[in-house]
Amino acid sequence: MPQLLGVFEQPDHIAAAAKRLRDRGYTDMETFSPSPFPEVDDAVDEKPSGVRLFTLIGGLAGVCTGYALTLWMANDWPIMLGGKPFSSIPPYTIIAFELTILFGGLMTVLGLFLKGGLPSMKLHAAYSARFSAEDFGLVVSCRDRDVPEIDGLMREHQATEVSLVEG
Amino acid sequence: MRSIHLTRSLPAFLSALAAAGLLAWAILGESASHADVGSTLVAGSVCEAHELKALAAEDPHVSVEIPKEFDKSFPTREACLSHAAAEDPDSPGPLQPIQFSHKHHAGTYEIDCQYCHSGTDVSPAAGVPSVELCMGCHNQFPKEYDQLEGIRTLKEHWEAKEPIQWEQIHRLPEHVQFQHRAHVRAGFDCQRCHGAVETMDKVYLTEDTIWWPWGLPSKKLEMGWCIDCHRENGASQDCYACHY
Amino acid sequence: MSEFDRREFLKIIGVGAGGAAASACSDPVEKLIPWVIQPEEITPGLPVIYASTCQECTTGCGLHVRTREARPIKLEGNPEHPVNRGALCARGQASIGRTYHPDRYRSPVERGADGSISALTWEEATAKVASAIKAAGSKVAVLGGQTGPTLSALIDSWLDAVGGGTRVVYEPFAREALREASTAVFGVASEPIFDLTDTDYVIDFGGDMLGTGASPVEHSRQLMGARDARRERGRAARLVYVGPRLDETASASDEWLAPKPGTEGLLALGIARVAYDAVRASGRTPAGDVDAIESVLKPFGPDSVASRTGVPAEAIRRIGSAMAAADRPVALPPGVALTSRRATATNAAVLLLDAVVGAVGRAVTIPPPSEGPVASFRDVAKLIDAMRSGDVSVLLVHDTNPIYSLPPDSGFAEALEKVGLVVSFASMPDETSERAGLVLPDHTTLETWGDASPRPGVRSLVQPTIRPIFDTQSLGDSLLAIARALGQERAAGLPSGSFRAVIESAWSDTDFRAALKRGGEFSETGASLAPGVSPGIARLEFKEPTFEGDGSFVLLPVPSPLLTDGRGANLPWLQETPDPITKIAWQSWAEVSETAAAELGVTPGDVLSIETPYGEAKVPVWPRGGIRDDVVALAIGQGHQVGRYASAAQEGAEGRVRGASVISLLPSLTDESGGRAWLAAKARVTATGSFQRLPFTQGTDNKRGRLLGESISLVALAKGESPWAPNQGAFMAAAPHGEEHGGNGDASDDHGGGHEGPHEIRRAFDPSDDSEDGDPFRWGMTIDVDKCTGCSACVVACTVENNIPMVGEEGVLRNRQMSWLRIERFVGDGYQQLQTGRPGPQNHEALGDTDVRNSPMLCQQCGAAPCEPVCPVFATYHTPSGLNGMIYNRCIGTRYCSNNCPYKVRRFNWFDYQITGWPEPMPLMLNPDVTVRGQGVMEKCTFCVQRMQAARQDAKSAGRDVPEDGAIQTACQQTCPSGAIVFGNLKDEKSRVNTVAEENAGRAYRALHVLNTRPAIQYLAKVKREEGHGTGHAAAGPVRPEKSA
Amino acid sequence: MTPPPAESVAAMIRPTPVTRDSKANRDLLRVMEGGSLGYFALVALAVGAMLAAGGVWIWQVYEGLGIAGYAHPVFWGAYIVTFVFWVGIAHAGTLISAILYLFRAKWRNAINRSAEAMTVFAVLTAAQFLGIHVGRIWKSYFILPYPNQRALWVNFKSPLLWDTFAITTYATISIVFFYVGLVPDLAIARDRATGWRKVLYTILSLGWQGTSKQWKAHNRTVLHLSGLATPLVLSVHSVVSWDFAMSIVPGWHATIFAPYFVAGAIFSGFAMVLTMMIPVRRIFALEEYITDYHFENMSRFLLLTSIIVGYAYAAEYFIAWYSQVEPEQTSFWKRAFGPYWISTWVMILCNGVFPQLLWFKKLRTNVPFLFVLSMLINVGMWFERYVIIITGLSREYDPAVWGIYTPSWPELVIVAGSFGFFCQFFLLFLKVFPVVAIAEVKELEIHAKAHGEGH
Repeated sequence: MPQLLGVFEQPDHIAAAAKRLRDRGYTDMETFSPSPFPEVDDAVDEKPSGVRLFTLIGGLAGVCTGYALTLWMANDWPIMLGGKPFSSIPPYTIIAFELTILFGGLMTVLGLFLKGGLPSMKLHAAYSARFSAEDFGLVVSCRDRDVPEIDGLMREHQATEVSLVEG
Repeated sequence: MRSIHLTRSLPAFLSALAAAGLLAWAILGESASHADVGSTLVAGSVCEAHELKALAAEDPHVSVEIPKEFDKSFPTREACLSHAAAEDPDSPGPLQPIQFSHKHHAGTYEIDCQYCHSGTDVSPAAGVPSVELCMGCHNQFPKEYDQLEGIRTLKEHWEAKEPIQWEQIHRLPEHVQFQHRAHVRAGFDCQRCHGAVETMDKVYLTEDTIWWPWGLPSKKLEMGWCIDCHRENGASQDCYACHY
Repeated sequence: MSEFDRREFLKIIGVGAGGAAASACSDPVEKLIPWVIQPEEITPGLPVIYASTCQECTTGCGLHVRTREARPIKLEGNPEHPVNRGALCARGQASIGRTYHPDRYRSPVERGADGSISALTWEEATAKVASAIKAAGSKVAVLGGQTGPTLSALIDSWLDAVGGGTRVVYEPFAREALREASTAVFGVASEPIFDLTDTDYVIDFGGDMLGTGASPVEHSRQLMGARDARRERGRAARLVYVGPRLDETASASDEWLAPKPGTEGLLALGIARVAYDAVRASGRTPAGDVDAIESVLKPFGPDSVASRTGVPAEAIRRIGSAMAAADRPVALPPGVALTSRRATATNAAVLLLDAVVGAVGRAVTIPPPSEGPVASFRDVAKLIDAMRSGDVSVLLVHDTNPIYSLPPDSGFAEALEKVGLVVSFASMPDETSERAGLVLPDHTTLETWGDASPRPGVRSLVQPTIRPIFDTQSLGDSLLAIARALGQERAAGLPSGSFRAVIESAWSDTDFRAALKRGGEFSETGASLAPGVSPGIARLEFKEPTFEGDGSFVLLPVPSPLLTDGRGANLPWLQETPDPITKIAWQSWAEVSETAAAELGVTPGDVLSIETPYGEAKVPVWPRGGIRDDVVALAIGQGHQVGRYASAAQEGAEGRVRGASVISLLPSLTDESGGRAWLAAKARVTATGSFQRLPFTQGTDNKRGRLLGESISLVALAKGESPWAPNQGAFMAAAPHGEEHGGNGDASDDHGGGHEGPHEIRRAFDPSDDSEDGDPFRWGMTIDVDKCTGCSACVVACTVENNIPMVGEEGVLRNRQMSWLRIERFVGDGYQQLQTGRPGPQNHEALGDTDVRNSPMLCQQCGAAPCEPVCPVFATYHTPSGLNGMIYNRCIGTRYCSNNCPYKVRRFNWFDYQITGWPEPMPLMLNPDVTVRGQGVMEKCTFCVQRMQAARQDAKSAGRDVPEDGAIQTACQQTCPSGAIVFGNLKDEKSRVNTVAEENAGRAYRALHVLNTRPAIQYLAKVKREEGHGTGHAAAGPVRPEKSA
Repeated sequence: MTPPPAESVAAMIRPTPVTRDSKANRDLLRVMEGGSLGYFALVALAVGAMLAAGGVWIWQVYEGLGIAGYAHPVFWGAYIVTFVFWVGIAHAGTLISAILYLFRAKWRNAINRSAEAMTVFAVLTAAQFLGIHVGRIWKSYFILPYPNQRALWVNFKSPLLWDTFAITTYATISIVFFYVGLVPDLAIARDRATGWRKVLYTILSLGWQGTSKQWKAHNRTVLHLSGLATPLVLSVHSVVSWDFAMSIVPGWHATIFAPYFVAGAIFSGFAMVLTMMIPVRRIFALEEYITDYHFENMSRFLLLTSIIVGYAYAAEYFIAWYSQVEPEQTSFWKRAFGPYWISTWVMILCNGVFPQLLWFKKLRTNVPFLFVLSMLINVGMWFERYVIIITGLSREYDPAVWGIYTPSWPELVIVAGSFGFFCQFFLLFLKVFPVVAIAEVKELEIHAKAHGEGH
């Protein structure tokens, strides 16, 4: 199954191209961009990334752990200190807060890995150093006979070049 | 010295005897009844004598010879065995300067712990008996007991007015102030912490580990182990109870 | 924690019988070494207490030696002993260290001509002395300090036995002038005994009776009992002090007069004259020769005396009539510092005053002359001549250190060269023993037998409480051995047994065992005389003393309350304890008045050169208000060259002198009757321009009006309501002294607080809030600032009881001293003082001002302790009994607790003091009940929790579930001579700690209570009895001119 | 359906032309190449300082804290001062990356990378001092709430424990944040590097290739981390300030402390960024990326925070006077005119007065001036902590035991060593990681290009 790689120089061009191709039913596509451009990413798939959920779960876990830890430990062996109550919420809130941040942050990174498909062992065959320079790449898989149409569409959207990806 | 040496390797010695006995029986069959001198076993000490008698008793074919001077009832067989066991390097616990057997004293003769370790009920420290105290009894015992190395060492110390340097087995860190009297008063057996000393020839630190809910062990004489017992019995959990 | 620990005791229990300390110390810790023969009375783990007698000075206080496993670990006063009644002074507390001192001679030693040291056996040593004595014939002399009667008698008979020879008793601080005076006034050659019990008017003519007097412990107890604030409704004693310097007694006095040094006698006569007239007017007649009295008193009218002494005539009249009117007045004679060349006359004048006001036979009793030799400076002079002229070929020195304590001018050092053989019996090296050809080291008090008879009716015993640590022998036994070595015929005259036998035979008239148990034989009904004034008094002439030298300053040699005549200098516990007045440790200082300092242009620490015709000394200066402008005062005791702690060896400078010795500046002069005159030189004082930082432990005596060392006037006290009630929180004490000290009121209004202060606290104080409900205890303390004289006995007691290390001079220079208990000394209420820059130490004393508050500061065991919540690991916490616990082995050393402690009573182990600071065999005196702290942990006062735990166990064993009140005594409380400290259970209404506080509710306050720390310690404010007098400071008001550096 | 004409397919199969790299890549990757003699001299200096400090520290552990200048009652000294100082420095990084990110302040792109790096290194440096200052480092694990056989936990009421949690959290989060931002640039480096760097970057870049999924997740992650880091950065220095504010020491016990410390932290952090970036920009000729415009924005921040800090100083004195509490008054009087007056005036001048010059645009844009000023501010901020801690402790409630503390030379060596410790990491960072966030810089470039073409 051939893959066509279109190279673009501007984000809105590739975005438009991607959109157009998807309308024509070519859904199996991937983009490479040197910098973050939401329009490009959304053109491929406008569903928001699921990272937010990870952060939420992490944060909640953190705050619970924080209060549970402090309250339990303070009462497992209650020791009098300066006439203060054993379960004194205000100081424990600080611990809970810090743990919220900690767990939330770590979970977020986990989200990045899972949702971003990282770490990935091998790079895409079509990927090349130019895409970490200034060029944008759009890879589309299609049936042989659709090649000319896609080629045409890409050039239509000012693809500087279109080529077949080997292997 | 030979007797001492033999006694020290008592287990080996006994198995050798048994082997010899079987061999004799196999070869000579009935004729073993009038066995020749070669297979006669000669006791080198009272303790050996005890063992040989025992052997002869259970196997009439073994011929044993007990020289007159060793044909005595003291030291008793129990004494010999305990004495031997107390210096068995393979059994747990450190070797003490004297082959003293708690089993023999506290177990067999049921001497109360506090007879020797006096003051436990009135003092924070459990006293270690003075040489004088040991001699108090051992002076009255028949001379034959001197065949035991331990007894001789004891008497040497007594002559030289030299204190005996025992190896400490139950040892708390420097920053722990333990009150024996409090625990004795509360009616705890010594065994609660010291293990069944009356069954040990050579005293050692017995294994007693408690497990915390979070899956960590606390070994005997570690703080957690003390705390656990204190909680169980509603004793003080004030740090000042032990640390000051 | 540290390797060297309380287990050290178990390790060497055997020593009690085995006598192998040295070897045992090197055993690994894991060894258990029991006794060979276990003494009846000893149960390992429990203390055994033996009664004995303190030999640190000649007062002869009774001791309770607390031993563990046959090893003394603490000295306590013997409650049955009539002299000290259970209390003990700082010196007595520290004297336990002599036995464990690292400097001690390990065995007899011989010093070769080339100064080489070689150890001897006792046989050799004894033989050498014997042969020397044989050769010397009667050219033998014994020079020694005051000893117990039995030993003294033995020495005499020994001298006869070995072929005659001279014996000289020498005590640097002997009160010969007093004896002579008593001879002159009463015709009885003995030292009068002064009993302040129930006195109502006391005047001390420079004796510093509470600090360095004849019997400070006893006098503190008696005086403080007599002037207890609770008796103010009745007639509590007034204390008037006469002397050039604000010392301990002056600080405690109600009125302080500072006449020209040496004219105290004249002042006494002036007062006596006024009193005499009043007495006669009231129809009484003093006992004795009235004509003699009148003839003596005639020339001393108040006005002439006023002009001669510089004391206002009004004061003389007032005091004179007050003495006459008083029910039980007493006047005390001057002490060492004021023994001028007319000391006999001065003492006589004071005794005369006593006779005039009828104190003799009541507060003052004259014991019959004591048999046996008495200290005499004249004899010392004779001996020196004899030595110089080669009439002494063998000199035996015991219990004294003449090379240090005799002025160089006396020529003793040179004369010593002429002596063939000098034998010293010192137990540790001192300047004299360093020059001895032979040293036969004596036992220490704790190792030897002996006895003492402080006064008629009181005989007390010294008994050994530990096997000799080193190869030493008691003086008595050494003498007997020497005599025997000389051959039978000589020894025949002497007792045959050991010295112990000698003691027993001397006590054969009593039940020896009973005496041993009690510590001696005490019958208060000692034979004493109440003679009238004898005509002999007329022989004395009363006029101003003369001084040597042309300096403009009178050189005042002050006995140190800690180092005495220098014998305490090698005890680190005393060196590290700050001087009660100046709060300086480990060093010498020169006191001059601030005006004088200003003229000299010096500030604290600038080194002065003090020059007399007899020598020069360079000493850093400590300018203060509480001293006459024409006086420079130096404390006796420092300036040693020998001794690990006495010299600068501690700082690594072997052989360098620590501080300066005032004795080297003094002439070898006598008063009119041959006693040693100390106050005899004038000094030329100049600034050298160099500077030496003084190891101060307290930077300022200005409490800035904060609620720390409070005082209250009788007026305010009579009003009844406490100015420090919890609902009046303020940093400034709300004007407690009524109008005449209104300054403080202003202060509180000016500087925050007052009644409408922002730190107002409405919560009343209830001790039961501060410990667990289930717990029967809330430990607390009541400290009476009015009773505290600042003597620092408690500080040393605490140090010894709790294994507190010494940090040495460098340590103190960085405020790193470890003492858990310090005595803060404040003058007046203070004021907000806004200096700029880096001001030096501050002093706010003033002549005539006795408003000095000595306020012991220790952990307040707060109910709401700021230190507790900030510790991340629970190393400090609140115990169920309301203590503020400190767990050393949990501490990781963040030191946050100390930052958060407003009282700053926490100490930190900056180094591993315990190991590095405790050379052998000192660790043997560690208290096994107190954990030894290692490097990097915090420590602080625990209210002697080890004693509580022990007492609670004992109570339980005895079937009670709580120890009864008083069963637990903290070390500081136990030793306090004036009974200022009361410890007990605050939850128990009837406990003394509560009752004392209630009875004194009017003056009870809690330090800095506005911080709402809820301290467990209640202070009782000092009482100002004499409005107008003794308040020179308050008169100046709180806003004094800035004294900023 | 018919297959495509063979020739058209053939026409498409041609070797891809050699890619022309972007200028940003070339310029910014060049920084990492080689290393001058001067560079290695600096490294040697930094490492040397650190080793010296390490030696002294080992000695201190062996001998005892006594070798430091502590004097009763001043039980906290130069170590805690330096701890707070470094924690403060750590704040600029997170602030620049997180807060400015949330505010969409694009100018941050030029400096956020190095700022984040500084954050990480500064936190690590600060953490050292928690260990250096305790009396028994070998027991300091007691402070962690780990399950143990003693059944004994820790005291969560102690500000020191809050500290422990805050610092560890902050270290973790800032490291994570730093790395996440780094990944795309590491990919850029990977595509161009050779030899060991190739291997290193291949591993570190996790196979990043800028696909839409990756960028989506990445944006989201950066957003959330910024959201979390912003309250964190504020909390951390508040907690540090509570170490003091929660106590009763006059001069410490103040409600103003948390905001006051946070402002101070940001202040010192920005100063440190300037101190580091000005030479870097000069040496590696990055004027094009780190422009005067960036520096001016930073100096605006300096001005703002300096005003806040100055206001805090003033407020402290006013409250001390207004409270009419004598110990407070005395404490603050001593601060300004007592033994430590020099430190105090250094602090007031460097932090409160000099930065006011930034009102002038001429000076804001004068780089050498900014460099000198930032240096002064660093000094001033160290002294601020010194003044607060030492003067507070040396003049407390009991006048009888006031004390004077002066740092001893071992302390100063260790303090100096901490700078070496920090700098060695920063120098290493210069050579191993892109000093500017290339991808983000490029984002702007590409936009510019697009709009340049008149859309």
